Amino acid sequence: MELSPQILAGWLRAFAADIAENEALLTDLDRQIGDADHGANMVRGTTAVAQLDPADFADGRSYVKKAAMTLISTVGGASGPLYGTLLLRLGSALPDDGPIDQAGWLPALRAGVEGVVARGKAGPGDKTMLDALIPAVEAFEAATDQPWQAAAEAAAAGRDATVPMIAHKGRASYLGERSAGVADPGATSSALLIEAAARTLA
Amino acid sequence: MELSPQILAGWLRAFAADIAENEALLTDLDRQIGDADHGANMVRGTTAVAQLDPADFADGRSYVKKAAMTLISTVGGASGPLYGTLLLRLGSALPDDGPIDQAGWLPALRAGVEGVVARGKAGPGDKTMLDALIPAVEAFEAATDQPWQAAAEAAAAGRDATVPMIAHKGRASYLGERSAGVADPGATSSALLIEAAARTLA
Amino acid sequence: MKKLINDPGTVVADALRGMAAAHPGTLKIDHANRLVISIDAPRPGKVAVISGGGSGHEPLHSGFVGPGMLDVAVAGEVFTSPTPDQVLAALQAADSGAGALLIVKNYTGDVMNFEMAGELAAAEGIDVASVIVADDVAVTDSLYTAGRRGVGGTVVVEKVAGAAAQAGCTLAEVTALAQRTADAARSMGLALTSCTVPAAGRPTFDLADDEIELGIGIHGEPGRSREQIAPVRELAARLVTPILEDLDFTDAPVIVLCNGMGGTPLIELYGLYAEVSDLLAAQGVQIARNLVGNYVTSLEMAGASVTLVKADDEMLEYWDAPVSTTGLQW
Amino acid sequence: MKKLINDPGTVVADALRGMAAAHPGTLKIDHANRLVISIDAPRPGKVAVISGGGSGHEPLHSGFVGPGMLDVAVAGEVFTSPTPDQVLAALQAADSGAGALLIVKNYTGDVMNFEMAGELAAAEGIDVASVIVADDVAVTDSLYTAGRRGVGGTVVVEKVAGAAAQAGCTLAEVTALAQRTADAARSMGLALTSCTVPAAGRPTFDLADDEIELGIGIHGEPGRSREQIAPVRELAARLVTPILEDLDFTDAPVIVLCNGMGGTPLIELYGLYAEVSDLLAAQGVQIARNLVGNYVTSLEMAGASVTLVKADDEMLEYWDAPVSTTGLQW
Ligand SMILES: Nc1ncnc2c1ncn2[C@@H]1O[C@H](COP(=O)(O)OP(=O)(O)O)[C@@H](O)[C@H]1O
Ligand SMILES: Nc1ncnc2c1ncn2[C@@H]1O[C@H](COP(=O)(O)OP(=O)(O)O)[C@@H](O)[C@H]1O
Ligand SMILES: [Mg+2]
Ligand SMILES: [Mg+2]
Ligand SMILES: [Mg+2]
Ligand SMILES: [Mg+2]
Repeated sequence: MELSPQILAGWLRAFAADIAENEALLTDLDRQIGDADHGANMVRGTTAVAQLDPADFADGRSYVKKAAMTLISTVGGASGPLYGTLLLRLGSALPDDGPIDQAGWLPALRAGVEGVVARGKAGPGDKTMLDALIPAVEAFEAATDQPWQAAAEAAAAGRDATVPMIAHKGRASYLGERSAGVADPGATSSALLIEAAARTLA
Repeated sequence: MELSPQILAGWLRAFAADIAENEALLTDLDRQIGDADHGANMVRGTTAVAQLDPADFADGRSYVKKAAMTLISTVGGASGPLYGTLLLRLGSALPDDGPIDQAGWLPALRAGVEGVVARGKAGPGDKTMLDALIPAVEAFEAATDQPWQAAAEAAAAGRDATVPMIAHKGRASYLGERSAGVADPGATSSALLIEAAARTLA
Repeated sequence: MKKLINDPGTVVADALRGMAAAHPGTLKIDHANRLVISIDAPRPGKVAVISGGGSGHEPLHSGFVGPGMLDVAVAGEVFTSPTPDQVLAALQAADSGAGALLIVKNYTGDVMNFEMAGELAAAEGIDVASVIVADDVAVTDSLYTAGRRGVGGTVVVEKVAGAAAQAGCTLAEVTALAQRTADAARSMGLALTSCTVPAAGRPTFDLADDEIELGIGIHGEPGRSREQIAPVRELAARLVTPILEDLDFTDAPVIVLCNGMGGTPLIELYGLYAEVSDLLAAQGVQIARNLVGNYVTSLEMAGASVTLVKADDEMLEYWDAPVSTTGLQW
Repeated sequence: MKKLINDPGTVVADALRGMAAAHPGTLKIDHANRLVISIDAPRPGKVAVISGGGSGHEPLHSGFVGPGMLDVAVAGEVFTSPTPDQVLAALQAADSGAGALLIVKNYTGDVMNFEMAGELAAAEGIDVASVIVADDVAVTDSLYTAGRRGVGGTVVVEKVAGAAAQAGCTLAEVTALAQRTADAARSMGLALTSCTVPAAGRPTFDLADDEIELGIGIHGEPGRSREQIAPVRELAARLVTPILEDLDFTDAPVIVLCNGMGGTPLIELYGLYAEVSDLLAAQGVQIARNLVGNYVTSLEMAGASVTLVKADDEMLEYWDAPVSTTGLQW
C-alpha cells in the first residue's frame, strides 16, 4: 500500500465515524468507572481530526503529526495526551513516503504504543487502553497473513479482557475492586482505532 | 360548668393531642398549598401549651392568657400570631371566674375570632382558619341545645367548605386558582380546636 | 429525604452552633433567641438594622450580619417566621438608642410577628421602623390578597440600608432609603426541582423530568405555571420579561442579582447571567452593578431567580460601600 | 437531566460569557483559550500563579482569580483537564519574566496536560514550576496507582501560594511553600446524590434513598464504600477519622475547610461544621482558621467534604493576607 495523507485520513476518518457511533457506549463505560466524559472527549478530538484536509499535507507523516497535535489540543483529559502521543510517535516512525508493508508499519506501531507507556506510566493489566494496544501490536508482529486483521482481533480480545480487571491507573483506579466488571473506556476506543485500521489500511 | 384553669387546660391539652395525631395531615395540606410547616408549627406550640401546669394559675383567664403568649412565642409563622391573638382576646373576654354557660362563652368566642380578623385582615371565603372559626361562632350562638357540639359540626363543615375555595390570604393565595382542591391547613387545625372544646367544655 | 442533619427538629440550632464555631471573632450567637449578632453591636449612635425570617434561605439573613449590613439576623424554624419575642430580643440586643429598622419580607407570618415585636419594643421605648420587601412579580399584587412575596430584592435592601446606617444616617433616613430601594426592586424565579422541608420529610412538590415551575416562591410555594424545560436563553427571557413589564428599567442604572435557589451550581448561574445581561442590553437596560451566586435560597432547590433594582446615586453609593459579612464582602 | 443550560456542548463557553459580563472591571476572559485572567496580570516582577482543570468545580478555579490568589484559571470541558495549548496560553498571558507556578490537581489527565504545557513553555524560555495537590485520603496512596486525587486542599494551596507571590516571593519560594501546603493537606468527602455530567445526560451513579457514597471524588468517581445515611454527627466522624488516622494534626494550628459539593445548602454545611469542630476539639486538634461553604464542587452533587491543613506560621500569614477574587475576599 502507498503511504499517503489520503490513505491515513481514510483511517482516522473511519475511526472518527466509529467513535461518533459509539459515543454513548464510551460515555457510559466511563460513567460506571470514571467520570462520564470519554465519549464527549473522543468525539471532540476525532471530529476535529476528521476535518483536516489530507490535500493540505505533503506526506503521510506530516498529516499524522498534525492529527496528533489536533487531538492534544482538543481532547484534554487523560486520553488527549495519550492518543496524541500515540500518533505523534507513530507518525515520526513512519517512512518518509512510498509503499509500506507489515515490516514498515511495525516499528511505527511499536513507537506509538511505547509513547503511551512513557507518557502514562501504565503497563499491561492496569486496565487501560494499553490492554488493547499492546496485544494488537504483538498480534500484528506475529501475523503471517493479514496483520491488521490479527491486530484488530487482538485489540478486541484485549478490550474484553479488561472487563474482569481491577484498574491500577487512571480514574478507574480510585474504585479499587469495584472497577472490575466493566470494560475500560480507553481500551474500547483503542480497539475501535485498530479495527478502523484493519478496514482501511489492510 | 365551672370556669377553672383545670377545665381550660383540659381543652387545650385535648387540642394538643389532636394536633399531634394530625401533624402529618396538617403538614401535608400545607405542603400542597403552602410551605409544609403547619404541622410542625402547631405541634411545637401546642406541646408547649400542654406543659403549662394549670395549678400555677389563679384563674381561667390568666391560664388562657399564658397559653396565648406561649403560642405566640413558640409557633411563629402566620398561625402563631393568629392563634395567639385568638386566645388572648378570648381570655380577656372571659368572666373572672365561676360558672359559665352559652351566654358567657359567646362574647369570648366572638372577641377571639374578631381578634383573628383584626390581626390577619382576612374575611369569610378567603380560605383561612376563619372559614372554620366564623361558622363555629355563628352556630354556637344559634344553637338552642349543645352549642359546642353545634360549633364543632359547623367548624368541620367550614373546614370542608374550604376545599373548593381559591385562597385570597396567606401563603396559599400565591397559588391563585391552583389553591382549589385542598382543605386549608389552618381551617383544619381550627376545626380540631373547636372539636376539642366540644369534647371537654360541653 | 437525605440530608446532612441530626434531626429535623435541630436543623436550625445545629446550624447556629456551626456559625458560632466558625465565626467566633465576628459574630455573637444568642442560641436561646436564635439571633446572629454582629460582634460590634450595639454601636453607640448607630441605627440598628435588623432582619430575619424563616431559616432555609441562607446566606440570607445570617450571612449578611456584620459591619456595613445587618446588626442582627433573627432565625425562625425552617420556612417559619420567627416569633415576636425573638425579634424583640434582637431589638434589645442591637438598639443603642438611635432606633432600629426592621427589614421584613412580605409574608403574612413575618409581617404579623415583626409587627407584634415592634409594638412590644415601642412600649419599651425603642424607636422602631419597618420596611416590607415585596418584590416578586410572579404574584399578582392586589389589595385583596397577601400581596407580593419578598425575595431577592431583600439582599439589596439590607445592603443599602446597612451601609446607610453605618455611614451615620438617622432612622428616618435609613428607613426612607430602604423603602425606596424595596419599591424599586422586582424579582422572578423558577425551580427545576423542589426543596424538602426537613420536618415534612418529602418534597414540597413534584416536577416531571422535563418540567419547571415558573414563578416559584422561596418556600417552595408553587408559582405561576408549570412549563416544559427549555434552553437557558429562553428561560432567562421568561424571568426577565415579566420584570420589565412590571416596571420601566430603562431610565436609571440597575443593580442585577442572578440568584441561585441552593441546588444549582455556579457554572449554570453564570450561564444564566450571560443570557440575562444580553437580554437586558437588548432592552436598553443599563446594568450598573451585579451579583451572581447563591444569596436567597430555598434549601436544596435547583433553580434561580433574577432581581432588578432601579437604582439612584444614593443607592449605588451605599451598595458600593464596604461590607464585611460571611456572605458578602467588599 | 434538567439543567439551566443551552446545550451540553456550550456549558463552559456560556459560563465564561457570564463571567465576562459580570466582572468586566476585574477579570479578562480569553474565550478562545478559555482563560480567566486577573485584570492586573501580568504584573512585572511578580511570580505568576496559575491553576486550572476540568470545569464543574466552581468557584474552583475561576472564582479564585484576582489579587492575592491566581493570575489565571484555565477551564477545561466539564470534568476534563484542559489541553496543553490552553495551559501554554495561560503561561504566556501571565508570565512577566519572574516565572510561573502551575498548581495541578492529581489526576492523570491534568498531570499530563499541564506537564506537556510546562515543557512547551520551558522551550519558550518561561521559568515554570509545578505543584501537584493530592490530598484525598479516600484513595489509597501507592507507587503502583495514580495516587491520591486533588480535592479541597487545592483552595488552601492556591490561597497561600497566591499571597506569597503577591508579597514578592521568588518562584522557588512560592513553589516550596505551595508544596509544603499541599503535603500538609488531607481531605475526605461524601455524596448524598450524584452529579450529572451535561454531555452524559444521566447521573454518574445511583444512590438509594437511604444511601450515601463515602470517599466520593469531585468528578463523581465512586468512593470507598456505599453506606446507610446516618445523623450528621456520625457522618462527620466518618469524614474526620480517616483524615486524623492519616496524619497527626494535634501538633500544629490547623486550617479547616468544610466544603459543599454544590447541591447541599449552607444550613447543612454549618450543621456539619458544628460536628466537625466538636470532634476536632475532642481529638486535641486546634482549629486556627476555617472556611464553610461551596468552594470545590462537583456540579449539583449533594454532599460535603472536610479538609484539614496542618499549618505553620508562614502558611497562616499568607492565608490571612488580603485576597480579592469573586469566590474569596478578605
Ligand atoms: N496512565 C494511563 N495510561 C494509559 N491509559 C490511561 C492512563 N490513564 C487513563 N488512561 C486511559 O484513559 C481512559 C480515560 O480517558 P478519559 O475519560 O477521556 O479521560 P479522564 O480519565 O481524564 O476523564 C481510560 O479508560 C484509560 O484507558
Ligand atoms: N391573613 C390570615 N388570616 C387568617 N388566617 C390566616 C391568614 N394567613 C394565613 N392564615 C392561616 O394560617 C395557616 C398557615 O399557617 P402556617 O403554615 O403555620 O404559617 P405560614 O403560612 O406562615 O407557613 C393557613 O392555612 C391559614 O389558615
Ligand atoms: Mg473520563
Ligand atoms: Mg405554612
Ligand atoms: Mg411557614
Ligand atoms: Mg475527565
